[in-house]
Amino acid sequence: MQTRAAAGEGARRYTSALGAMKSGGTIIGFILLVAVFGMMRPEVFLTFGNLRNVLEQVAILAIIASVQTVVMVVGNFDLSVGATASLSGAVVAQLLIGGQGIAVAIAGALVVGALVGAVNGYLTAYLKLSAFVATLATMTSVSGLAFIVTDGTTLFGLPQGFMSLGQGRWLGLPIPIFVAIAIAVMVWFVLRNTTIGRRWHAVGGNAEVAKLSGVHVNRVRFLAFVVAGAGAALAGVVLTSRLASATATSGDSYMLLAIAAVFLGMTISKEGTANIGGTLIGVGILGVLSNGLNIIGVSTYVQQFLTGIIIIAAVAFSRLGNKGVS
Amino acid sequence: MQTRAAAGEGARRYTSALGAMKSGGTIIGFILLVAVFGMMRPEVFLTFGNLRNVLEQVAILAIIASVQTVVMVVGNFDLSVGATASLSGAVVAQLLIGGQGIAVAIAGALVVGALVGAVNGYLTAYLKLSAFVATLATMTSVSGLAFIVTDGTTLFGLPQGFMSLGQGRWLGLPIPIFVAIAIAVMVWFVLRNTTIGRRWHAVGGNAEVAKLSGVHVNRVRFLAFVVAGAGAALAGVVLTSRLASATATSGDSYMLLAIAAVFLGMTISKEGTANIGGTLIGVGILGVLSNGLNIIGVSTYVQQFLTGIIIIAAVAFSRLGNKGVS
Amino acid sequence: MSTASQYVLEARDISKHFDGVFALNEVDLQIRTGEIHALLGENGAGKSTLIKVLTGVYAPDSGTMHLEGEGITFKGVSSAHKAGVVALYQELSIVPNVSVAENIVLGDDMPTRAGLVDWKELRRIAREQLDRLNQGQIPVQRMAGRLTPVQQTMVAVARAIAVKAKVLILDEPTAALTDHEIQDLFRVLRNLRAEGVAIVYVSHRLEEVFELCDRATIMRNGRVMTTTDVADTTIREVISTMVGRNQEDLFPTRGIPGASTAVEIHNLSGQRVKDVSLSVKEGEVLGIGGLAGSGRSELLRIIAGAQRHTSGRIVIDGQETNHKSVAAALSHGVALVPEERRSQGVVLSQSIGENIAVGNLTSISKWGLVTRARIKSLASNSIAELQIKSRGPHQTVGQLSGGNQQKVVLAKYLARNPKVLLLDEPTRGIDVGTKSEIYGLIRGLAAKGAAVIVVSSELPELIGLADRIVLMHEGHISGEVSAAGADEEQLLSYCYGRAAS
Amino acid sequence: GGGADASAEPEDNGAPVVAVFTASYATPAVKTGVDMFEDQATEKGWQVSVSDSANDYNKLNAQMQDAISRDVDAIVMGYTSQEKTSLGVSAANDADIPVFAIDAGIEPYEPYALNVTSDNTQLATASAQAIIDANPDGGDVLIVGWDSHPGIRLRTDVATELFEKNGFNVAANHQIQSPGAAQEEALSFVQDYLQSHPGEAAPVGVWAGFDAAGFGAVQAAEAAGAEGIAVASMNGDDFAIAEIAKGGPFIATVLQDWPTIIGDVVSAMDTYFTDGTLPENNHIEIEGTPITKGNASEF
Ligand SMILES: Nc1ncnc2c1ncn2[C@@H]1O[C@H](COP(=O)(O)OP(=O)(O)OP(=O)(O)O)[C@@H](O)[C@H]1O
Ligand SMILES: Nc1ncnc2c1ncn2[C@@H]1O[C@H](COP(=O)(O)OP(=O)(O)OP(=O)(O)O)[C@@H](O)[C@H]1O
Ligand SMILES: [Mg+2]
Ligand SMILES: [Mg+2]
Repeated sequence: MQTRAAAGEGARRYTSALGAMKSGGTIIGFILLVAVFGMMRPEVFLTFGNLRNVLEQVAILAIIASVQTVVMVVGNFDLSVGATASLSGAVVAQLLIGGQGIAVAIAGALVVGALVGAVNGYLTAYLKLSAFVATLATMTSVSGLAFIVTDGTTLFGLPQGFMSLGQGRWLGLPIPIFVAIAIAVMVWFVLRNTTIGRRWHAVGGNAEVAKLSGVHVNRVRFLAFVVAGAGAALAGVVLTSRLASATATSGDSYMLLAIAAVFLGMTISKEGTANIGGTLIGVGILGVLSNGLNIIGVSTYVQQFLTGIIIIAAVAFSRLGNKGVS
Repeated sequence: MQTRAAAGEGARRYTSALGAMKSGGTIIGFILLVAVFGMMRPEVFLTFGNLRNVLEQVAILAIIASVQTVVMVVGNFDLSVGATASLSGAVVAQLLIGGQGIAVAIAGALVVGALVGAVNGYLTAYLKLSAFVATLATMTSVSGLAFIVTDGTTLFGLPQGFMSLGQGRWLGLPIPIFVAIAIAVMVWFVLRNTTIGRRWHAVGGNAEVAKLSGVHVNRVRFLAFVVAGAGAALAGVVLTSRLASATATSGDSYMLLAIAAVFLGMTISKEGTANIGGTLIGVGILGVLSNGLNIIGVSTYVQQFLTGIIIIAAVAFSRLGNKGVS
Repeated sequence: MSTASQYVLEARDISKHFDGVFALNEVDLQIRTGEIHALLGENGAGKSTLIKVLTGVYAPDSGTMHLEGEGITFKGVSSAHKAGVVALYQELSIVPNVSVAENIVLGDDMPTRAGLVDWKELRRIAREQLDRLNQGQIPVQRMAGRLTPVQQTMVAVARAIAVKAKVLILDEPTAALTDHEIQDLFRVLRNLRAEGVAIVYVSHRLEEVFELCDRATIMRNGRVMTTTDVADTTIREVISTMVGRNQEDLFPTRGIPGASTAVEIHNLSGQRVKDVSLSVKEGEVLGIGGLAGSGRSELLRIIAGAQRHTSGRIVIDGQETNHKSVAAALSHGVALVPEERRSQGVVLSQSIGENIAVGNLTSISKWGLVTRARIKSLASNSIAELQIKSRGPHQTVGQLSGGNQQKVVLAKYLARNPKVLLLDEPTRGIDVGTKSEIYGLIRGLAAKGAAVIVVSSELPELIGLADRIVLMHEGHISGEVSAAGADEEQLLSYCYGRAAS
Repeated sequence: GGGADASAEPEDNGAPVVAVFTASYATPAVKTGVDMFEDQATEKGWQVSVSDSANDYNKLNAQMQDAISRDVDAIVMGYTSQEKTSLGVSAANDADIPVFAIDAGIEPYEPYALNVTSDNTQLATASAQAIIDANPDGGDVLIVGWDSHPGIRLRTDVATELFEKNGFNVAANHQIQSPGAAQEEALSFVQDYLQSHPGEAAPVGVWAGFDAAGFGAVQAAEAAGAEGIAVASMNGDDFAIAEIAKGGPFIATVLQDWPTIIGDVVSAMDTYFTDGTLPENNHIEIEGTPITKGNASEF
């Protein structure tokens, strides 16, 4: 009995070490990426200035990916986050140009984002539309609204005070980095330590069981979309402040990137579920990749080609060992 | 007893009629759409010439959406179809410009598409990467390749013989329509009446069950992606022929549209699964929507706004009655 | 008490139909405080549907409900919870990606402090509930998805008993449990009864019902046939009320195994299987017993090609087959009816016809083509042969009752006429009548020359059905006996890894 | 190709370090211009790096700040939008690094040391005039534009005004939604328009803000067999010139004079590197060359 138990323990330790390596494959991929770029151009890549630069570049993506994580924890995804960021950025600019105070303008933009989220939530949670169709459709409409709000032009000439949100610095670091950190920490905390956070997990894990255990599944799912909408709106506001201008499409490209970041991060958790730590690693991979390829001076088209290959490599790394199993 | 049985019968007829209406909601949405546009501009919208235009405009989307249906039947989706269409379109153009014969050039493009599909299939089926990450990454790489192949320019000056594929007519109708019909019928037939089709369905329904029933799940899934790649390549070739030119991005916008069409079509089947009939209705909705809004002369931005709203309305229609139930 | 009603929960004239077919037809049910009330009936009789109506999952088409004399309608599970009516639903398990503790307290009653989850209190509650079930060894912080299936079921039970219920409803809680856990569960249920909780209990294991319950309501075809004191009736009587006729012998007569060996296994090892050797003759039925986790399922999966082995040989019909996939095993005539029907056996969203066809594509296709007509005729045959209660081959499997889903799984594999048939818990959740039919089918197949291996956790089933029984313990074969006249205690001691004393 | 070494450290050999930023290298015209600049600058012995941010202006601004902190000698904005780069450009001003611009903004912009841009007014006037000249009796014209691009929006405004002044009616103004598929989108739009306005109601011309959209309109007109529709656009892309040479509905484009534009920027930078002086006038607009059937064969 004694020996058997010990062997069992040993086996367990062995498998969990292997498991950790496998599930940590994406993290290792990330570290490798940093190491390779660091080796190729140590004097540039591994400097404080460049680190700051990478963080600055990914801050807005990190905000959107964090709230996308919430939606993906409940088992859906939201294609409208990019368009919502664009619309909210346009709304805040238009309100400021119209003479509203900064607080009012920002609040207005966040409300618009939350409303878009509420529409997504209503369609998905209550009308049971597939999240893909629902959020793709709102994406289209919201993007149309952004064009209407901007009249297709670039809005600019915003008050200086507003710009400090996106352009100011604190402790030598750009403010958007702190905003991103704050949002990520908040999402992490809420997902982990609040009842709504735990219910988001439960609904994503098995909505049927959650419902039959007395969880208000629809309400819980609805709320996740509202959070995503409001978060995307905040990202849009920061972006507008940073660029000191707004267009109808400025946030659009974040949609696919945000989902990609969450998916990359999902390979980190053993259960393969969305988690904020993984998402940030995912954001990091995307950011380091574009920064690093730029720094080693790969031409744009080849860069794009390599980006796909490297992402696959980073993720496949975590799977190759698994291949035989399932 | 007699009366009760009769009542039961009545109830059955009633509910199944309601059921049909619900699951047919998207079809009804489509018919309503046609009816509304028809009423607004009967002298234009409901003419043979306009019908032909709509069909011509959606032909390429229909091809891509048909093969996307196959991937979605097995429970995945393929984000790279648009980029694959772009790349194959560029490849066929470059081969033709390089002096290859038409058949060789087309075959080359199809092989490129099938290869991209094989990469997707390998990553998803054998390495078990999430289809989203894998196909997003190949999309990025493939798009990079398309830029490399075109060197970022517009390729043109293709031989006249090649152009007949996209611009020629037969029985008064543009050839792409026939290509689309052929592909859709083929996909329909294969999905319905062949062993591989049944296996695609089984894998999509529950891969574990399929495996335990003796299905080679990996091989079956792999094949679905290869079909999607080759089909997207064919669409890219037709597109290049129709436009008499190729750029690195000409097919990109089809990706989201194709997935949207399949999702729209899924609301038609009772089980909520991808099906070719539904996909074609989905394609029809998207096509009629853009044509109809163009014809009644709605301005571009409002058009975009309305597109989202109408898609939601068309799908929500099939759900509203269901609301109370689950 | 303002009301004279002696019943805590009373349902009257409840009807519910799906797509025009009545699942419940003017059903009456009365539950007293402090009783354990059995709800019995064949597969598809309407038990689970009734439970879902009682707890607000389904709205009934007609009928009324009274709780402690007050008329009441539930608008969903949480309103039933609030009123004190709680259920453990059939085959519903856990949320895999949250902790055991959260699984036990998931709904509105999750404890909070300053708006945040009160983890300490949450864990305390969870531990308390698990201790009641003698499951204190389950770590409450672990992800529930990492527990064994038995533990998962116990967590689900803990969730049901954690709510301070007036009426506690359990739909086949013991289907996936072994005797050990069943006795722990019964103890808890008896204690609750003593505290005045009313308990509704569904099971196809009638011995259990007679051991535990006070009264029983028996349903057939969506109607209540009778409600009776358990003490006033017999198993035989209950069965005949359930199935509407007298039940002959549960087990068919044994046949005579053939001379040639159909399948041999030599020193097979793999995940949780250690050095197992056995052989089965044509026409023979071999039973395999053992405790949960003893490696029986893994052994069958290895033989069926669903799982790799690390060493050993598999010989079918005298030929070593080094098969590495289920497809290859099937081509050698080896078929496995898997253990978990919902995740391994059927595609719930597809029709009966599609489900049966996917296991038989080669035989119903020509040049890679299959027609709907052939699928339909294959399925119609199976429906007739196995008496699957359905509206025809086109009906979605998810709409069938649990037992009839199991018949669809069987049909899929039986249609291949396998030479070697492996069955993993084939009668889990199946009513007595159907059990008897399935035993008949198994014997019929053996009579035609097939070798059959049956894994079951019910020892009487092994004794009644098999020709020979081997017992497994921690991956090894710990004993072998001839089934006729085998003694349960002897088998049990082998299950615990002890040689028979 | 775009981008040798985006973050080259200033080296001691004294060669000026130039960082080029663009957000749209994937656009043919941009690629042509940026590559041309890179060639000429490298020839001068400057150390050039090109960064493309693929329309991510947030990233572009961060990259600019990074270049500034590495103290490059000059920054070149290639085809960017001046409203979206104020963060980076003003940081460059603060660091006394001059910002030269290629076609990066349609209005004079004080923070630039120099912006040499196409004369969008002239481009639009020349192409619209071609349609006006082809239709002395006036009529309906369609416009296919892309307002999100400030330059093209300006062209659209100019053309619209000119058409109206000459008695034409701008019957519809379609905005391109997916620039990557502009040709196909224009094709569908014009096809639908011709379907709903047959015969007498058909437009006499389609004016497109850039050649890809113009090409789509041409294909729609040809497919509909509609007679007498004149299409004009601008940029001078080679496929457009080839189409004009054929003598179909495509009657005119306007070739942007990249060699002059790039040449002006390079020589201003050369002057700055030699003696530190910046140009007096920081906003120069360069006219394009109208191309019609008559002169198409010369290009
Ligand atoms: N969602 C549904 N849609 C259609 N029919 C259903 C649905 N749920 C149950 N039914 C049908 O209602 C009848 C009763 O099923 P129910 O699940 O209540 O049986 P049961 O008595 O619990 O059987 P078992 O012992 O097998 O679990 C069956 O004929 C079943 O096919
Ligand atoms: N102690 C355990 N540790 C790990 N996995 C287990 C354990 N017990 C059961 N399992 C897994 O759960 C599955 C089903 O378990 P179930 O409760 O049906 O056990 P069983 O069939 O009695 O056991 P077995 O099939 O292992 O003899 C098995 O396939 C096995 O993989
Ligand atoms: Mg049941
Ligand atoms: Mg088992």
